[in-house]
Amino acid sequence: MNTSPKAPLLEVRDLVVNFYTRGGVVQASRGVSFQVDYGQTLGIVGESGSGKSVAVQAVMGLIFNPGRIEGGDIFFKGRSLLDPAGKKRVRQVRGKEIAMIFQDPMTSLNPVFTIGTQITEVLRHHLGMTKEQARKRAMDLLDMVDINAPEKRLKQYPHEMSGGMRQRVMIAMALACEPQLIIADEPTTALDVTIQAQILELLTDLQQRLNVSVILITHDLGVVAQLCHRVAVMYAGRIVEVGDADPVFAAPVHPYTRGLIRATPRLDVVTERMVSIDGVPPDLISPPRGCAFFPRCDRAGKACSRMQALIALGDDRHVSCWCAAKEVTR
Amino acid sequence: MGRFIYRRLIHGLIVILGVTVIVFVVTRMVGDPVQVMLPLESTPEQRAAFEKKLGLDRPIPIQFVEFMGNMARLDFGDSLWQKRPAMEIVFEKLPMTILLTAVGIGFACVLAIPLGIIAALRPGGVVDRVTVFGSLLGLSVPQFWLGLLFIVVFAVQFKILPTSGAGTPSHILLPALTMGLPTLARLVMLVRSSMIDELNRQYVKTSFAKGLPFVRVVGLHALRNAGLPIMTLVGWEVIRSLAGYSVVVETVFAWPGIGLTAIQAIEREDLILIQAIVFTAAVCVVVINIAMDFIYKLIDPRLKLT
Amino acid sequence: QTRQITIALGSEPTTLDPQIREDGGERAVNDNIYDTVLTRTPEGDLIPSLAAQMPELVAPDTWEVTLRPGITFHNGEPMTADAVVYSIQRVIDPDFNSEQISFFSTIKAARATGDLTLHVITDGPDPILPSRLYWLKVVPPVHSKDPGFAENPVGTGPYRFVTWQRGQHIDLVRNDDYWGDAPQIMAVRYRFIEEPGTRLAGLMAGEFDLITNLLPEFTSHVPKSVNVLGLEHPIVILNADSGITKDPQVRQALNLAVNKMALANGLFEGYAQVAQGQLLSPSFFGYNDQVTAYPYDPDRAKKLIEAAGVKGQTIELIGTSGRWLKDRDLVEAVAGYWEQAGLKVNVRIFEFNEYLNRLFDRKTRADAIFVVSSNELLDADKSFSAYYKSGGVGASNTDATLASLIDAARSETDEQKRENLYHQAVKRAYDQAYFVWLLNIEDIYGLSQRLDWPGRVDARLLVQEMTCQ
Amino acid sequence: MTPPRTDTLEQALAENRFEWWDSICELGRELKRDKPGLIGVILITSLVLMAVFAPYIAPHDPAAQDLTARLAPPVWYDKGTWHHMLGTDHLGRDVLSRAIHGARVSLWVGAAVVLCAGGFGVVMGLMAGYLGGRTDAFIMRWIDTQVAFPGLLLALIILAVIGPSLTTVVVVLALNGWMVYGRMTRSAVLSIRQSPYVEAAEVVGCRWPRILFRHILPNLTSPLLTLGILEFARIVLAEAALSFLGLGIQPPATSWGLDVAMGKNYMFMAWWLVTIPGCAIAVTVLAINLVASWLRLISDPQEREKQFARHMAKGMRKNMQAEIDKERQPETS
Amino acid sequence: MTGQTLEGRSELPLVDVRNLSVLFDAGRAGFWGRKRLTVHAVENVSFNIRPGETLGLVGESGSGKSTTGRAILGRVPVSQGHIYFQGKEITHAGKNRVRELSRDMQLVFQDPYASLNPRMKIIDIVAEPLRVHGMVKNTKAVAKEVARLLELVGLPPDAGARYPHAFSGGQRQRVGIARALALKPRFIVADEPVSALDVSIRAQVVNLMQDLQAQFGLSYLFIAHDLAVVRHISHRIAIMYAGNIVELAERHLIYDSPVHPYTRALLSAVPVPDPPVQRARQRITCPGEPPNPLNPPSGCRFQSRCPYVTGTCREKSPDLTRRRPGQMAACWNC
Ligand SMILES: Nc1ncnc2c1ncn2[C@@H]1O[C@H](COP(=O)(O)OP(=O)(O)OP(=O)(O)O)[C@@H](O)[C@H]1O
Ligand SMILES: Nc1ncnc2c1ncn2[C@@H]1O[C@H](COP(=O)(O)OP(=O)(O)OP(=O)(O)O)[C@@H](O)[C@H]1O
Ligand SMILES: [Mg+2]
Ligand SMILES: [Mg+2]
Repeated sequence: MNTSPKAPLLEVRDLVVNFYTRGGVVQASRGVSFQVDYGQTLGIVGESGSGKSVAVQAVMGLIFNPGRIEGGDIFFKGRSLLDPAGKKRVRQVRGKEIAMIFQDPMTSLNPVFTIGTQITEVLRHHLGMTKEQARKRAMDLLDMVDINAPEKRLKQYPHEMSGGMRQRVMIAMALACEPQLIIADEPTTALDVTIQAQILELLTDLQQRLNVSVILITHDLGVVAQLCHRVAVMYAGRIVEVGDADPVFAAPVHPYTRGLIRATPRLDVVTERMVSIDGVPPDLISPPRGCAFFPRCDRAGKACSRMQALIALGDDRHVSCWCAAKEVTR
Repeated sequence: MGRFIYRRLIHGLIVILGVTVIVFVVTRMVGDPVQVMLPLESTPEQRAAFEKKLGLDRPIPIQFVEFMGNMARLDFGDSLWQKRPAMEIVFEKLPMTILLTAVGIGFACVLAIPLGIIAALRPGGVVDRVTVFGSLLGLSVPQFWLGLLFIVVFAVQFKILPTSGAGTPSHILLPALTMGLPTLARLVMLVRSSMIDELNRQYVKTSFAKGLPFVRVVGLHALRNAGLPIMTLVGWEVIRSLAGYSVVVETVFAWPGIGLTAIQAIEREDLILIQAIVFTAAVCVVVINIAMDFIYKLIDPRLKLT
Repeated sequence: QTRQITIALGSEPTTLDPQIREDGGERAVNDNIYDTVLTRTPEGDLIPSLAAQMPELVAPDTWEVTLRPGITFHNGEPMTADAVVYSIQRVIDPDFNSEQISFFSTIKAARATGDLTLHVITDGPDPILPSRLYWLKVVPPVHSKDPGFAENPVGTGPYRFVTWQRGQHIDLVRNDDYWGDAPQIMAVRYRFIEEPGTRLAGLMAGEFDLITNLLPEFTSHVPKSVNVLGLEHPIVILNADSGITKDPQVRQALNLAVNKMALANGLFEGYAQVAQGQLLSPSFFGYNDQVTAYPYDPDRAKKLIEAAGVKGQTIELIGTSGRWLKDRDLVEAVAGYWEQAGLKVNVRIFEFNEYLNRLFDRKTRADAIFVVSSNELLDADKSFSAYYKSGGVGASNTDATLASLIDAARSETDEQKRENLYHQAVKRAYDQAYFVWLLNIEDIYGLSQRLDWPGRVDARLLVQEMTCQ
Repeated sequence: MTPPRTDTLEQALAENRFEWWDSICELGRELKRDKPGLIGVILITSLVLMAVFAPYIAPHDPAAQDLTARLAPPVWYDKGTWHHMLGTDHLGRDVLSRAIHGARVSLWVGAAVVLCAGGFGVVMGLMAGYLGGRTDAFIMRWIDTQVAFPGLLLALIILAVIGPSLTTVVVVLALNGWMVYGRMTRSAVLSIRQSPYVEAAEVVGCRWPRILFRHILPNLTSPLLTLGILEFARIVLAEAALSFLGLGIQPPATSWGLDVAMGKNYMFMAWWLVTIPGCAIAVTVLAINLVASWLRLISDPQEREKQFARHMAKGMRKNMQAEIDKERQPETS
Repeated sequence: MTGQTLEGRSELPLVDVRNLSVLFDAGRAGFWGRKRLTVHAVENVSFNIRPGETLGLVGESGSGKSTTGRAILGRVPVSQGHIYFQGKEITHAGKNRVRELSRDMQLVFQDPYASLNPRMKIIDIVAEPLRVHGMVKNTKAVAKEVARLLELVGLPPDAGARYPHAFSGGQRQRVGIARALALKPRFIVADEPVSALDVSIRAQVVNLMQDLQAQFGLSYLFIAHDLAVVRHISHRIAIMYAGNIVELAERHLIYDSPVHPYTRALLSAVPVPDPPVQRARQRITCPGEPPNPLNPPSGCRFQSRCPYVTGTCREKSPDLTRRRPGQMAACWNC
């Protein structure tokens, strides 16, 4: 799959993550593969519960108790994070070379420590800065994410800030060690529209200025459209379509991608009735065999119920759909 | 803030007032202290004289007014039993109970926090199950029985610790252990469950994602957040033992604390001493409660004291 | 070894002023610090102590006491007639409000007649004044005015006070200047343990050398034990004025129905004697050895009950629990025997306060009240005027004859005559069966291996009589 | 996972009529997985049965004294007899029979106190939570004040004054313990009241009794049940402690605490006198606690998941893995 | 029906809200707690809804949308202003009146998970309004009526025998709608009914609501926090900001020619799912955050974030004034 001579920044290969719950084994990630190049922004979209967060948390080594990584491999700068030595590497890498921004800025910050403490502890731990150095740097960082009066802010507690502010603090914290990859898991979902716009603007700006790679997870195709070079669409623990953003949006191949794009309401085009994808996403405890989308798909054929395909369409674009394959080959 | 302090103080006063009124009413309902205090064969004249001396012959309302006045001056009068100021006795015994409580609960805290954390790290693991079962067992064993058991084993069988009384540091070991064990059990359970809660919080994931070392995440970030319920329980335990729950342990080990004195006073129907003890206990409870609120504030910046 | 012993007491003294309180803890300590004017041999005979000889009756209401010369208090104050007079005046002063007043209630005044002689003037003839003087601890006139006296006792006794750590212990050391025989034990520590079990544990753990009130069952488990016939007599007061117990036949039947021997041997494991139909021990003044216990004769009891026509009727028996050794058990056992004799027994165990209300209730006397009488004067007067004499706090009869016998004895100074009167009183009460006399309980002490002590009938813990290896 | 499809609602309802039985079976299955919980339930059941049928089970009258057979040791000692299997006490009463009858008092006091305190507390909590305003303020102040009382001391005094008996013990313990229920009920009512489904009921026009009893109370049952059971354990211990201090159950009634108190004087020669009732208390309380912690577990979904994960991780993982692998087969082919 | 303009219809409005203000007590502040805090949740809001019409109410979190809806339903005390329903004033309706009104006015909730009692079967949930209003006689009638309602919202009839946990979010939302419809109301407040749903099923609920409107002539107050969703269902749209309505207009006017700078910012904040278009879009970001509702600024509430702010804005708060037919806005500068 990996054709470029130079190893990509991050490569996830056939990642399998299962959660052992009372109801059964939740197959949250059923062979997810994607890669992110230096300086690139990858958007991962999909419905709730499709396994987006699980996939990136696996990268960060944040799959805890009921969950287990049970297959596949993750390479960061060409080196595995899952092999026996990987555990140690993960610990060195996370927070320093890979940073993460979570969805809910309300709960992602520790409520009993000041913003200052929470930013400086990263700097002091990873970069061994002194207290004073770390404080200076923290002020710079807050400045970078457009928080004014940083000196005052450092002494505040999370509950004294608004949601937007907190998300900015999270971003500042992520940028602290100048990471090469930032994983943003729905950074704007919990925010108001206008604040969301501000944060997206900030992210775009920072990404371009610092040339970091970003993985952006979202439900909202609009957000991907604004920010991402590449887009991966996830459904039921798998990536069903991946490719450069423009062609995917312009000509979605997988019926799910198409449905998703059509279901997303647009302000610039007047449509009479809203379009939805019928049915509900499958239960990941017992996902249907073959293509998981097949029960909701209007073009499903016999082959769909038997097996899954991953078909390369050129231009680094892949889709997992039999019908699409037929179309393409025709 | 000011409003908070002021309201807490008012509430504290109400509590103390309520307690004293109840105690007053209850102790005046006691059949007749005079009878118990004097020997069996004493004459009615002796009884009458004694009653007069205690002021028990006057109407209840007058007794009450006088009582409240004296209380405000911390003067409860002389203990009937010990024939010296009741407050003097209380001040003599209270430090012993405080000492016992401090050692007992201190020991419980020192053990409970690491135990609880270790159990919380792998909920359902062997360590966890052993800890939980141990705690349940600790909660189930009656203190008085445990105390007797300790005496039999450590003092009588092995003769390594004294059976009872106070004085040397070795005297405090068994009573403190008995006192601390149920507390330890409760604390372990609480530390465990609140640590499990905290470890599932999003900010713990954030902290791990920041690359912070495990010890820092668990021991600092999570523990500090779990601190509030833990503090609450510790406060409760202190309150409980000062509010009379030390009675059992003190009785078993003849520990000369306020609990033992209370039960002796009750047995001897020394109503003056009873009043003084209950009053002091109420004040302790109120003071600790207020102190706890301030400690909460220190731990959790989200709390506004209003 | 250091010859230092530890004694565990059931209760801590509330004061160490020897003249205020009437409590066992205080007495146990002060008996060793202070001397009394008279004392008793371990068998209970009165002998001089601070007095050089037995007091003499110089007038019907005046006793002369002559003291031993050359005795000083621990702080150097001389022990003279003035000190004794002072001590007497102190304890009988109504403002001083001593609880021991009942021991000295007949003393009107005291007067020094010389350096070492004094007169004690009583309120009418008082034959038992010597017994009363046995209770008089002599305090130092100067030091006792010190406000700290109650916490820093000074006496003439074989041991002097060292410290009192409230709630923990009291320490005494040997008084090397003691006027009498030098005690063998160098130092004593008193500890206060309310729980008998804990006390026993301490003895078994080797922490204590002497514990009081050892349960009979444990005599074989402690290193050593000592038992002496004590001062306590459990009895049942029968109401001779009303109810089914009005009939003397019934009262006798109730006596005959109880197997006292079984109680002594079963419940008390032999550490009690059957009371010989009187509220006195053999060592007490007034004991009538002509009177013996009603035998255990259930058949006769049954017949008497039937003859009286009260078979199947209900008798109320009142008792309390936890106040005296095995009080409840005794009540229930007695009730069991009475049931066997053909009565229905309504046992009512009251909490002590309520129990006292019933005991002292002069208007409606219950059929039967269980009580334990304790007589520290070792003289019939005390128990008789409380329980035998009509109108006494615990009396349930209106027997004028009996009352006049007791009154006569009270003011009879001739010992022989007085004893005679008591013998008559004992006999009369016995014939009328005003009580069910149960037992005379023995005091049992637990001793460590190294301690030796024969025990005393008056239950005093005199360390000077103990020896330690 | 999916129940059988039926055509009409009535049919579906009819088919689900016995679902309570299913849920009991489900509970049973849960219990089988949780060994400590199972042990607890079995112990409690047998204790309750023992208490109920005490007169038939106990070999002797617990109050029957036999002064000739005092302090007999249990059967495994040389001097022990089968007649008194666990020996006799200082009055020659049968220890086993007393222990069996003691269960009655302990469980009865526990149940009575929990019912009284729980009933009163829940009513107060419901009132405070639902009526709000002054009622709420008043009740909460009251609770705060009473919580700050040195409860045990007051209880001891009251007991000493009124005179201890079964009833006074129950009353005093209930008076001392209702606040927990009140507080919990109130806070639960407040939080459930805020919940959209209660608002929905209000919008739909339900009157408050209906909301209270149909919407709020059913959602309170499981936390209240757990609390009640935990309190039960506490009360059993408290009664024992009071009896031990001589302020609880009075003879001739029996209670484990009382037996320990009576037996402690004989601790060194007849260890069984304190040990058997002491163990009885410990076992009872332990059993109750085990049940409570199991209940808490099954009523807390998060905890429940964790528990399950452990279970899975132990053995079933391999099977599951095999299944998953099987499923993935066609893809690779 | 959709897309049809209702402008000019002379019908009596079904719901008429005039100068509505809702204030909440929010405790006290200051060292001695002397200062009482008041949340100005809704201030001086006026609008009306005609029969068969949907008014979309859009605004950021905390702008007072839910409070407005709840005020109409009589669930929060109104501080000022008047509310009329079918011409009758219901501003301070008593408890009984509110209960009666609940036959005509219903609420659909945002959170499909929390709004159904987990301990009740679907049939009991849906039948509850019928029962409390005594509209059904026996269990048979209940089953029949519930089956009808379930069918109406597109759920299988046997769904009634199950508990809420057996359903997905979208299905639960349908149950919620069925419950709201049980009493055959004329007006429904839908408080963000689709915000918690996934994009792929959002349309199902919106379409269902539209169909029901057509079928029964319902009126909706449809609350949402972004403009993309309301577009399809609303006839008119009101934009709320910090307790005020800043713009109220026919749907197409809002999207095609917005007047208020906040409306414009809101519009540009919603990204278009088309990369070239979105990248090329002229984006207006308004900096800063909404004012603190405890202590709103005097004058225009939007002043701190408005690019066109002038002195007047800081002094006086603008009223909603008519800008063109079917469009009103509250702004001094546009
Ligand atoms: N800790 C966990 N325990 C059990 N199941 C889990 C856990 N975490 C995730 N899952 C399951 O894994 C699946 C994928 O979850 P994930 O969080 O990756 O979804 P997502 O795509 O991020 O959804 P969302 O958009 O809602 O965040 C879900 O079905 C979820 O139930
Ligand atoms: N019961 C209440 N007591 C006090 N303040 C309240 C209450 N209800 C709402 N508020 C406050 O009123 C303001 C408006 O709340 P409202 O719920 O109407 O906003 P909203 O626009 O619906 O927001 P969201 O999009 O988050 O639902 C908020 O600041 C909120 O904090
Ligand atoms: Mg996610
Ligand atoms: Mg809202």
